[in-house]
Amino acid sequence: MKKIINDPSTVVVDSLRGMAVAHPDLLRITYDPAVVARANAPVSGKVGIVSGGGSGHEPLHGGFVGLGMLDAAVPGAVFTSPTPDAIQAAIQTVDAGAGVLLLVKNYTGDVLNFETAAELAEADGTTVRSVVIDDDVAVKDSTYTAGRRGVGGTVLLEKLVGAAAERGDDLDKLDQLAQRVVGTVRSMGMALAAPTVPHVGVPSFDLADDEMEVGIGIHGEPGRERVPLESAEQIVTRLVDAVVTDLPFESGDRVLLFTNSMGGTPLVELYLAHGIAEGLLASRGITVARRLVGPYITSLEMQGMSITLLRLDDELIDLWDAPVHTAALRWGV
Amino acid sequence: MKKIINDPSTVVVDSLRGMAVAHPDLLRITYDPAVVARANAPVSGKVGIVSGGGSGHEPLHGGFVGLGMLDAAVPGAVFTSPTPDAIQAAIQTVDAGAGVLLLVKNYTGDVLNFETAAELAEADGTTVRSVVIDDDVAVKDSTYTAGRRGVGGTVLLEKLVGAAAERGDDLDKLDQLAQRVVGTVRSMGMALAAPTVPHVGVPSFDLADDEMEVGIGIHGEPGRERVPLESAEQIVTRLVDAVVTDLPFESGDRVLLFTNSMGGTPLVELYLAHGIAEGLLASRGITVARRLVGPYITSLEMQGMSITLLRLDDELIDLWDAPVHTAALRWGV
Amino acid sequence: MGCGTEGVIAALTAAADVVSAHRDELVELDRVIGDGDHGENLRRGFQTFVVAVTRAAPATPGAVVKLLASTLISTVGGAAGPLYGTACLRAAASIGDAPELTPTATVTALRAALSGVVARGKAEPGDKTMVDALTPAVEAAQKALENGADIHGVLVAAADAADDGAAATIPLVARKGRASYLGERSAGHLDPGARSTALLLRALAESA
Amino acid sequence: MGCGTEGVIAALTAAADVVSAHRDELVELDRVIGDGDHGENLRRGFQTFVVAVTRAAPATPGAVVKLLASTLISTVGGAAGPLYGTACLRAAASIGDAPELTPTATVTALRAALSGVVARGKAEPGDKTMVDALTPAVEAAQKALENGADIHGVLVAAADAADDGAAATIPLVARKGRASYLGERSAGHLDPGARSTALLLRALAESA
Ligand SMILES: Nc1ncnc2c1ncn2[C@@H]1O[C@H](COP(=O)(O)OP(=O)(O)O)[C@@H](O)[C@H]1O
Ligand SMILES: Nc1ncnc2c1ncn2[C@@H]1O[C@H](COP(=O)(O)OP(=O)(O)O)[C@@H](O)[C@H]1O
Ligand SMILES: [Mg+2]
Ligand SMILES: [Mg+2]
Ligand SMILES: [Mg+2]
Ligand SMILES: [Mg+2]
Repeated sequence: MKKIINDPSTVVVDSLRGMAVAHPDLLRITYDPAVVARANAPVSGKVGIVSGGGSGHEPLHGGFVGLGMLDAAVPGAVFTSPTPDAIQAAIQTVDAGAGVLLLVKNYTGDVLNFETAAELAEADGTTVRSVVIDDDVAVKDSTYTAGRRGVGGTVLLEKLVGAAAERGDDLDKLDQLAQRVVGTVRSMGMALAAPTVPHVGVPSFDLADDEMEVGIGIHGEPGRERVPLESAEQIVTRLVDAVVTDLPFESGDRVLLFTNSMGGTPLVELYLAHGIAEGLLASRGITVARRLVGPYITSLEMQGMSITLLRLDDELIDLWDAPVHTAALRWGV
Repeated sequence: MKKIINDPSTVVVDSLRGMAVAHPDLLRITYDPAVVARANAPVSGKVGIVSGGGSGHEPLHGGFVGLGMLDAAVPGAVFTSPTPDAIQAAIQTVDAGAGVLLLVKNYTGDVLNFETAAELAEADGTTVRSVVIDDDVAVKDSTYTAGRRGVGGTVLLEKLVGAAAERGDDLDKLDQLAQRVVGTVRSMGMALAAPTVPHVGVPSFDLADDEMEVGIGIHGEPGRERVPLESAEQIVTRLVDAVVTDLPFESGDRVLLFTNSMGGTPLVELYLAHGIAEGLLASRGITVARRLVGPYITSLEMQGMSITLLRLDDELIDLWDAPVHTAALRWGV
Repeated sequence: MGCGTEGVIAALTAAADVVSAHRDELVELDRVIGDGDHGENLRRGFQTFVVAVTRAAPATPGAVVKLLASTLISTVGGAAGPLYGTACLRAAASIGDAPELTPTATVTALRAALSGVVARGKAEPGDKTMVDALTPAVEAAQKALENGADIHGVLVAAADAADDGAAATIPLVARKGRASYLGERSAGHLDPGARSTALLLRALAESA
Repeated sequence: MGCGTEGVIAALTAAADVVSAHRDELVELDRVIGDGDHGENLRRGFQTFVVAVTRAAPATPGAVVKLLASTLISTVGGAAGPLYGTACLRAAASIGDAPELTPTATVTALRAALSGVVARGKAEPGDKTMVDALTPAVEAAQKALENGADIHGVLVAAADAADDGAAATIPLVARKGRASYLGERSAGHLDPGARSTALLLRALAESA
């Protein structure tokens, strides 16, 4: 295993310490329990927005803490959802009396731990709501299964809900907005090479030089299928078709196109893929009104990409364009 | 070779097309010759700032085109400096009559091609100045050799000179500022794994699982030495010591610390390394007044990192904090 | 002949050792159809418990199990943390503040643990989860009890049934947990949580 | 017996074919002590020339070489582009608008090419660059000329000397170009630019 680390068992805390000194004006970070909070939390009168999950997806979630996005992020161990006490600590840190909204990616561990934390916080008298995001179309949904995973759509959800909270929306409105976003965002990912989890030491899956994984998640779990390596044109077409036909997105729709790197895929390839995706959407009569291109929700150093589409309306566009100041996303301020 | 591309011979143009659709309001991109220009170039009354070099270092240079940074970037083939005609086209595109400053990384190919382009442009009546940056302390400098490479310092140079040009400094002042920055910035890099150049198809160098390259450049050339794999603490200490003792940076100095990923090293490792670097500088009495952490000057998907230090004064801090709006760096606007 | 506080602490400490000894095996099982953290997370949780129990020195078997529950919930994370945590919470509640565990109380505690896992995780037998090890374990323990077995006998029956139940997850296509994302590709692999459940019951049986 | 416009075009077209044939070899040499683009860049430049020369149909040997110069400068990039480009520019200037290349004019053109490379790159013999192939080539061509050789003889002498000069770069530690960044590690490898120079001269000799 080749990584710039000291000890696999302290990677998350060691990394958080670096993040804390890198963004002293922006973040206030505690380590036991691990919570990345806005330096000025709690923001009086404002609903607190909290998300979190296993580490290894940076900049998600800690990189999205700040004005116009999250009030706090709760980083678990690598690929391990955080524990209820840490989540509860985050809730307390951001609670300004207006309630707290939890944005939870749909994984059994995340759902159960956030659920427990919410119960504990409610018992302490904090009003808590939870919205679960499950935008991964690679996983067939069903009430009998764990359901779809929360992936790329999470980044957009955090930005949009964060902006609405910043403008003063109350907990009910934010809860409704979050559910509306979840209902209109879809994603699909693929990988060329597996990541290596520090405490595991070997790649999460083994892939031949002429193979790729399609329908991959962000935890190094294998995808839905393993197929022969394809050209960028073929890869992006696979992803866009799967995403578009699922919601479905239709001719005339205005969308936000998020072309995401899983970590190890460099910008030169990502822009290339993004261009192909815009062409495919144009040919379907879908208007790309906003874009995000870069490594925003990753799986350690995994080589691969994902495509996320969000159907936009005027309100969502305003919320997307609203000022944001976080370590990973910043504009308008 | 595993990459999300269509054809190794068209990677650069294919990627530029994606960049163009991703940033329609920000950039105006031509393909033959390849030039990435500010959408509103030339900016009347303003000195044009142009940089460029081989592709494969994204977001450098095209990702730094925009308000408060570059007016144009000239992307060559992967790891190949652009040709004089492309550079000349960029100069013409940004020339508003106030002259054009070329920021050139110190590689034989870049220096020769920019030199020729400058001659051609001067012949066309454009006033052109060139400043060569050579901040890589891994390479021993000497008048008998090609000299030091231009690496991480280039990003900081482009931001600072771009900000000064935006505030209206004339060509002479910008030339002097650029030389001052070059004189006070130093960098050193290392790699855990080699990148693969698309038209080559195999890794640029072969490294055992327990080895790393120290004193690496950004073109996949091997480093100064190959040593056994080390801990983050040891790696960062190597880099910081080499950089600090070279200038040298001394107790009492205020610096900008730029912790850069070579592309394949994820943020979780990069922040970890950044934290170590800040600790080492603090113990030397050096004050980190500004920071930049992320993949800003890369070598395709190479796993590795570099440390860049710039000695700051009040003017440089103002220029660093000045608004910037590019694809890769944005704040204050 | 029942089992007092000391005995319960000894049994759970033995279980902690077994988890550490099988940490890599559980990581590897989870790497193949999950995300590779099951062994590391359980190891961290049980080792924290070993330290905590000596410091807190709980007075009753129920208090010991309750301490294990809160420790697992606050240190394991992932899916297994809340699931095993809730299981222990329910088990502790069923034990109450009795000074000793009887064979009957042991079976009741196992049943309570299963109800906790199902209440949290909503998994049914055949979903390829720890439920596939715990469900047959509870039934076997009940049968053993009816045949007059002592605590050791009850737990051995549970452990044997859990081993079979875990092995039976291999051909299954996962419907719950991370392995469910693999669809058909999850078949042919042993479920890590079912394996850890079997390992834990075996450790308890051997030290009872 | 000299060499006219047709002959020069034929010779340079043959050189273009040789570059394409050795593209991978040059890429590999440059991968080891450089950045792996030398073969690809030269191939691109010479292939563009082959197309351009048929379209432009230059009238004199000098015009042909001048077209090669501008094509290399505008399509090769890197260090080799300006270096080979300037070499050809100087060679073209020395040839002027003579209708035919004589043996003497050929040697003068080679000398001019060398002066162009040195003027741009400031490399000295022993720096492990194309200069280490071109310098002995010019000297050998001069000697051959003095011994009454024709163009073919002059170029064969140059190519032979360039081969030796290129081979002699292997033990050298690079002081110029990208290989210089490797310091001592650059020793033990053939310099790609010296190799391409030797290949080009051999191609010219064989078609002269
Ligand atoms: N809904 C559920 N009900 C019961 N057990 C479950 C459920 N989901 C997952 N599990 C169990 O948890 C195990 C995985 O635990 P762990 O790796 O710690 O969680 P995570 O998947 O969050 O990494 C699975 O092998 C399975 O036995
Ligand atoms: N200063 C110089 N003078 C003469 N030749 C040089 C000089 N620098 C480099 N070269 C030649 O250029 C060759 C490399 O060419 P190329 O790979 O195209 O350039 P780059 O290093 O920019 O990728 C080297 O092998 C060397 O022979
Ligand atoms: Mg997990
Ligand atoms: Mg090059
Ligand atoms: Mg797991
Ligand atoms: Mg080269």
